[in-house]
Amino acid sequence: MSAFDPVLLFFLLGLTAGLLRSELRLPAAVYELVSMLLLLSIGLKGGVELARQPFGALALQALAVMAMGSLLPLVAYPVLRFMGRFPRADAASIAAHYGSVSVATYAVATTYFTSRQIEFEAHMPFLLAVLEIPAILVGIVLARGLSRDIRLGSIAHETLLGKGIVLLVGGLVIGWASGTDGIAPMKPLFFDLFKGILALFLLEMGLITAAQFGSLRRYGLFLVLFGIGMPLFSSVVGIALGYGLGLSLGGTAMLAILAASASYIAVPAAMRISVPEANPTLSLAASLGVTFPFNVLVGIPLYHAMTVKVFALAGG
Amino acid sequence: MSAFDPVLLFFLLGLTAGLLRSELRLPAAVYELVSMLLLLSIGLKGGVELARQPFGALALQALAVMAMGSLLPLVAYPVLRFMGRFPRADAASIAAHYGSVSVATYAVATTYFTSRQIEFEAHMPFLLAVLEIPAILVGIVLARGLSRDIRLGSIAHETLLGKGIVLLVGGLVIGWASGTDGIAPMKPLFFDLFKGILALFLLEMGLITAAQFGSLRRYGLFLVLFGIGMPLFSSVVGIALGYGLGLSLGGTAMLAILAASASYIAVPAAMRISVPEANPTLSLAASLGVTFPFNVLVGIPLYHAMTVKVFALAGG
Amino acid sequence: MSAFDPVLLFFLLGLTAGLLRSELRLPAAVYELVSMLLLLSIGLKGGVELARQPFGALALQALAVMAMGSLLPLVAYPVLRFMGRFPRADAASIAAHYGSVSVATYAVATTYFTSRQIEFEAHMPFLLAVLEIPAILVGIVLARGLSRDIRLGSIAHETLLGKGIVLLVGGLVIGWASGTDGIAPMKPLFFDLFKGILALFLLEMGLITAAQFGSLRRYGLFLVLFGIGMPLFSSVVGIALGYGLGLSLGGTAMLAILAASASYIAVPAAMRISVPEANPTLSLAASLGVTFPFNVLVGIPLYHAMTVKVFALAGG
Amino acid sequence: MNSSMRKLLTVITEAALESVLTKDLERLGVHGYTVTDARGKGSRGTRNAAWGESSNIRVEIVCDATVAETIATHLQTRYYDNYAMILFVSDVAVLRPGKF
Amino acid sequence: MNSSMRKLLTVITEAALESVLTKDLERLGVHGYTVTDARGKGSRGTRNAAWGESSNIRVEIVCDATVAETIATHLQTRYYDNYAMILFVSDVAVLRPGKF
Amino acid sequence: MNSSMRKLLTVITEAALESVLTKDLERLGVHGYTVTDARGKGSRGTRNAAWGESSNIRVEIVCDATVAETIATHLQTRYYDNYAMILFVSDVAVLRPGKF
Ligand SMILES: Nc1ncnc2c1ncn2[C@@H]1O[C@H](COP(=O)(O)O)[C@@H](O)[C@H]1O
Ligand SMILES: Nc1ncnc2c1ncn2[C@@H]1O[C@H](COP(=O)(O)O)[C@@H](O)[C@H]1O
Ligand SMILES: Nc1ncnc2c1ncn2[C@@H]1O[C@H](COP(=O)(O)O)[C@@H](O)[C@H]1O
Ligand code: NA
Ligand code: NA
Ligand code: NA
Repeated sequence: MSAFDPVLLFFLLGLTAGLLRSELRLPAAVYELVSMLLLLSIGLKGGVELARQPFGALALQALAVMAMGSLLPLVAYPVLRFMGRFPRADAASIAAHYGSVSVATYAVATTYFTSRQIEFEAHMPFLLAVLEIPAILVGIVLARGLSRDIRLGSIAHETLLGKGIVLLVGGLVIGWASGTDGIAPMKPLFFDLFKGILALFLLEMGLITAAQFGSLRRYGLFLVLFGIGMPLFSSVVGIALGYGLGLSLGGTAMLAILAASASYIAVPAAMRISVPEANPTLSLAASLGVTFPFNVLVGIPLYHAMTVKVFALAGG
Repeated sequence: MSAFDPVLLFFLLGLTAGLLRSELRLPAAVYELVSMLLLLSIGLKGGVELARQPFGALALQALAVMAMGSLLPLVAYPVLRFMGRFPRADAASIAAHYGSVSVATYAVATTYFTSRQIEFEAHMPFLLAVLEIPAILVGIVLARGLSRDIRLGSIAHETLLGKGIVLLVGGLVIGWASGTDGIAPMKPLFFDLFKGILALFLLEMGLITAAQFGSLRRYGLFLVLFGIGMPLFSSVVGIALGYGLGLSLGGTAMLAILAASASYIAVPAAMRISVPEANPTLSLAASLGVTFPFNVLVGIPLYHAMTVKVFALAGG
Repeated sequence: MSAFDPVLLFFLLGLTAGLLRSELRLPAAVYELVSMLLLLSIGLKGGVELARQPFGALALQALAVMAMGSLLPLVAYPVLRFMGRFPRADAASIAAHYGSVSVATYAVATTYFTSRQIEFEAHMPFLLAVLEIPAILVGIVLARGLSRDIRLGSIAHETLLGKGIVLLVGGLVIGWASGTDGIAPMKPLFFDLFKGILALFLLEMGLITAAQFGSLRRYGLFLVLFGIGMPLFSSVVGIALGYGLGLSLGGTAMLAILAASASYIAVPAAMRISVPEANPTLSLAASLGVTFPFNVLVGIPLYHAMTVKVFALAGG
Repeated sequence: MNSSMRKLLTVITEAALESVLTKDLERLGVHGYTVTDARGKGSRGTRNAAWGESSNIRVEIVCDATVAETIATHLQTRYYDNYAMILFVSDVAVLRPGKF
Repeated sequence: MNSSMRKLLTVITEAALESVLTKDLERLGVHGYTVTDARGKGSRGTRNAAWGESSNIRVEIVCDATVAETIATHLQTRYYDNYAMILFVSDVAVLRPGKF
Repeated sequence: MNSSMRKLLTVITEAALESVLTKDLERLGVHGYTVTDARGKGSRGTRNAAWGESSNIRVEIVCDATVAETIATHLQTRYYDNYAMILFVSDVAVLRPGKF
């Protein structure tokens, strides 16, 4: 058996095919179907769990996680602006990407944890959803400043109705309302096929990642360093928060992974409209070209190992 | 567990997303794939059963059901024309929609019945197929009159070769020819995934339904009343016929549901070509905007309850 | 249970619908998804096996099979050129189609063998991949001659990066690297759904085949005779080679089927670019309009029976 | 390049009309046509292609002025009242005028 | 056919702009528009539609010269600097000029 | 708006040609192009896009008259005899002529 989980081999297959300029590609409609299925199954799985959680604990975790999502961009911004010498809009936009999350990274993490029987709070998808938005608003404020009227309300509204959130939250609600038995008849599509669907998705992710390397070469070393350094920092924040919230070891590692992951769907879409002067290829080169591969290939095991260390030290 | 079957929650999710103007939508290709899978699995399931049925009984049921499909539009037409004051073409077109059937409604009904262990004649899909066409021809005659040559033959031919019928009938034939064992290896795709696929389909149905509400507001109250009143009436006819044909309680309730359901695929397509002066948004507003949600949310349990009553009274 | 395997009934359904000019068709995106899934599952299945094979044996088989793939077009060409009176480019292009392979035919064969518990070397997909390319190069040389520089290298490169090869070989490598246990979690998508997916694929193949009949009528009898005669000849070569390589009875029959099958994806694409003056409708009419249906409906059982005979004679 | 002028007739209408429309075109003697899928908005409301019923097609025909006129008149009399449809004509230069 | 001349304004830009763009168009008083999906290459690099982010749309508006000018100016001032976008205008003959 | 005239060259051909064609275009010095998927019918029969082999693409290039001519000649000599292909040219007004 290979060093990598097979789904990662699909990512590498896509990456290789892309770099070799193969004509392989998933039709847009298939890519959408596959991401819809991933979002729904993640949501449903998490929703079933939600019912079992005390509301108080959930609210507290949600608030804490939102705070983290707003804080991380505030850390990333100055680094990008002053060390990276990026224009204000670009720095703000990239920062927003790193404050938000990547569902694909979470999906890979779940298969990593499951195959190693690492337990984690099953309502994580709820925190995943909660973590998606705040960074976007912070990013816009960083770009525009609070002074000028920027209708954060309508932007939040726009973003909340984005495809990704609707499916993730919709899945959470349906899972929560239906419970395990209610969901059972849909298990074959949403749960049994999960890993195969994820493999297809990662195949396309590999192709998309390969397409980013060109721009990476153009924008140079700093972006690469940032794309690796930032998630490392975020993962530490995530571990601290998870530990502080009293999450399990697995839950803490998972929160570290969420913190370390960078958005490439919700945030780019929002930034394109709200901060148009930001160059979208920059943020995607960093988040898709560097951080995503780093996280799925190296980060996930690493953040987990770090968490184990922390719990060991703390434990005794 | 929630009041609604989870698949209906997907419908409500789509409906909500649509009303909130979310950008969520199934790619056209995915919508087609999903409907193809539903039609094929319904057909296959029914076909396997057909082999077991005596030809005589089937022929009788088919004829009776065709008669019902031709009669219902004749009832709907005057109501629409004289009470609703609709132009002739519109009245005829809407009437045709209500004489035909909705496969999606049938699919929801099967999950409702299955989850409650309500038995019904497994060859129902055969009657479903039979019920699809007659109303179309009646509708065209109502709009054009018999006088003028309207090549009903070629129209029937056209309609019989429509995507929906070909897949449904094709599934019936393949199921009939292959039998349970022959179909077995295809079970994972066509049967195990059924409920998940139906959930995706209903998600899109919700979005489409939401899009109808606008036109509903325009065309006003009568259409809403008709969209609820007509299925109620049809369900009674369906129960009477089912009982008359000596179907089981479940089969009778299912026939009532078929009678009450209104087409939104085969009929609109046929009407658009054969009765072009009929306004398609009218019929879709009624059949998708009112009748479909009413049937899946309220009608199915209601018609079943009515059937139970009838069988109780008749029984004793 | 019917004379035909149910998946073939889907082919016949598509064929009938196509000949009756039904509007039924798989959306292009769905057709692509379905073929991707077939290629990946065939590759994965074969790859898992590869690990178990001694490299030496594999290399030998690969070379022998490549030789066959290069030889068959050399036999087909003169027949087409001098008996069929086809222009040089057309003769070369058609010949190339018959030297290469059809994945769909292989997929149907596996279901045929499996349902009859006929064992065959599980690394066949490896030979399938190996067999795809050589005929293309031979065909180009036949059309252009070796004299003029035709950059066979870049052509091979182009072809090796074609969608089909990348997915098939990618699947092989991933399967080889992951092993049975590694693949297991993806089994529901790639293996359990296989036969259902194949059914959808054959439905579309039926529609495409029907579309070829028109051109067949135009190009007349010779193409039909060639489309049946050539695979018969190739199957004999395949049996001889399989027997010579010491493959099992099933493996030998499978090699005969590969030899007899004609490409309709990799080769047409390559020829269109490298031998543009060849009329693509000719080759597709033969390979899709005649040989594919002949092979899946008649050839597979026939070639298997022939192999049984040979093994019986040889055996005793 | 020795080019000569032709008309490019563009028709945007309901996808449901594709088969009848192309049959008409062939009857009216065009040498070819091109169809692309589209969505849009007009006097008959939004047609967002969310599903078959509500999607548009965009049909282009390169032909000479007379054929263009015949087609335009035919479509106008036959479909304009009952279907979502617009058409417009522009001048294009083509090579191998024989083809059109 | 008694036709009269209008302008056909074609805009090719990022798919991400579709909803805002069509809102703008309606505000600027067009009677309709048609959208098709596209991919392409320009000064902002290749947009191969491999996924949402990188796909284009092709928007056509038939309108009179004044509206065409208003739209062109609006798009140029509002979007040209920050978005992949080109636009071009041609003359077309339409029937029922009232529609446009 | 201060606009200036350019040529809009539209090529409709087999999807199989997309990559070679766009390579050619870049070599011939165009600043950009737009591709949409299409189906249709012509002298080489119906291409209904039922599957890859039989689908068309519609390529648009906005450029000056000279480049348009170069491309047209190149395509005609290189592809016309062996591929399903038509092309036509029309006049368009563009803003920021520098782009094209
Ligand atoms: N002014 C316009 N410019 C471009 N396309 C239009 C225009 N008006 C209508 N269309 C297209 O033509 C279709 C039918 O138009 P209508 O019959 O006005 O609803 C619409 O769905 C649009 O796609
Ligand atoms: N010269 C051109 N001809 C045709 N389409 C073009 C041209 N230049 C740009 N485009 C299209 O317009 C989009 C945006 O252009 P740009 O802003 O230059 O990147 C490109 O992705 C192409 O689809
Ligand atoms: N007169 C025409 N008008 C519009 N499109 C055409 C015309 N002729 C051919 N085409 C398109 O160009 C493609 C190739 O044409 P041909 O080489 O004539 O087969 C066809 O498949 C059509 O999509
Ligand atoms: Na993050
Ligand atoms: Na009905
Ligand atoms: Na062969």
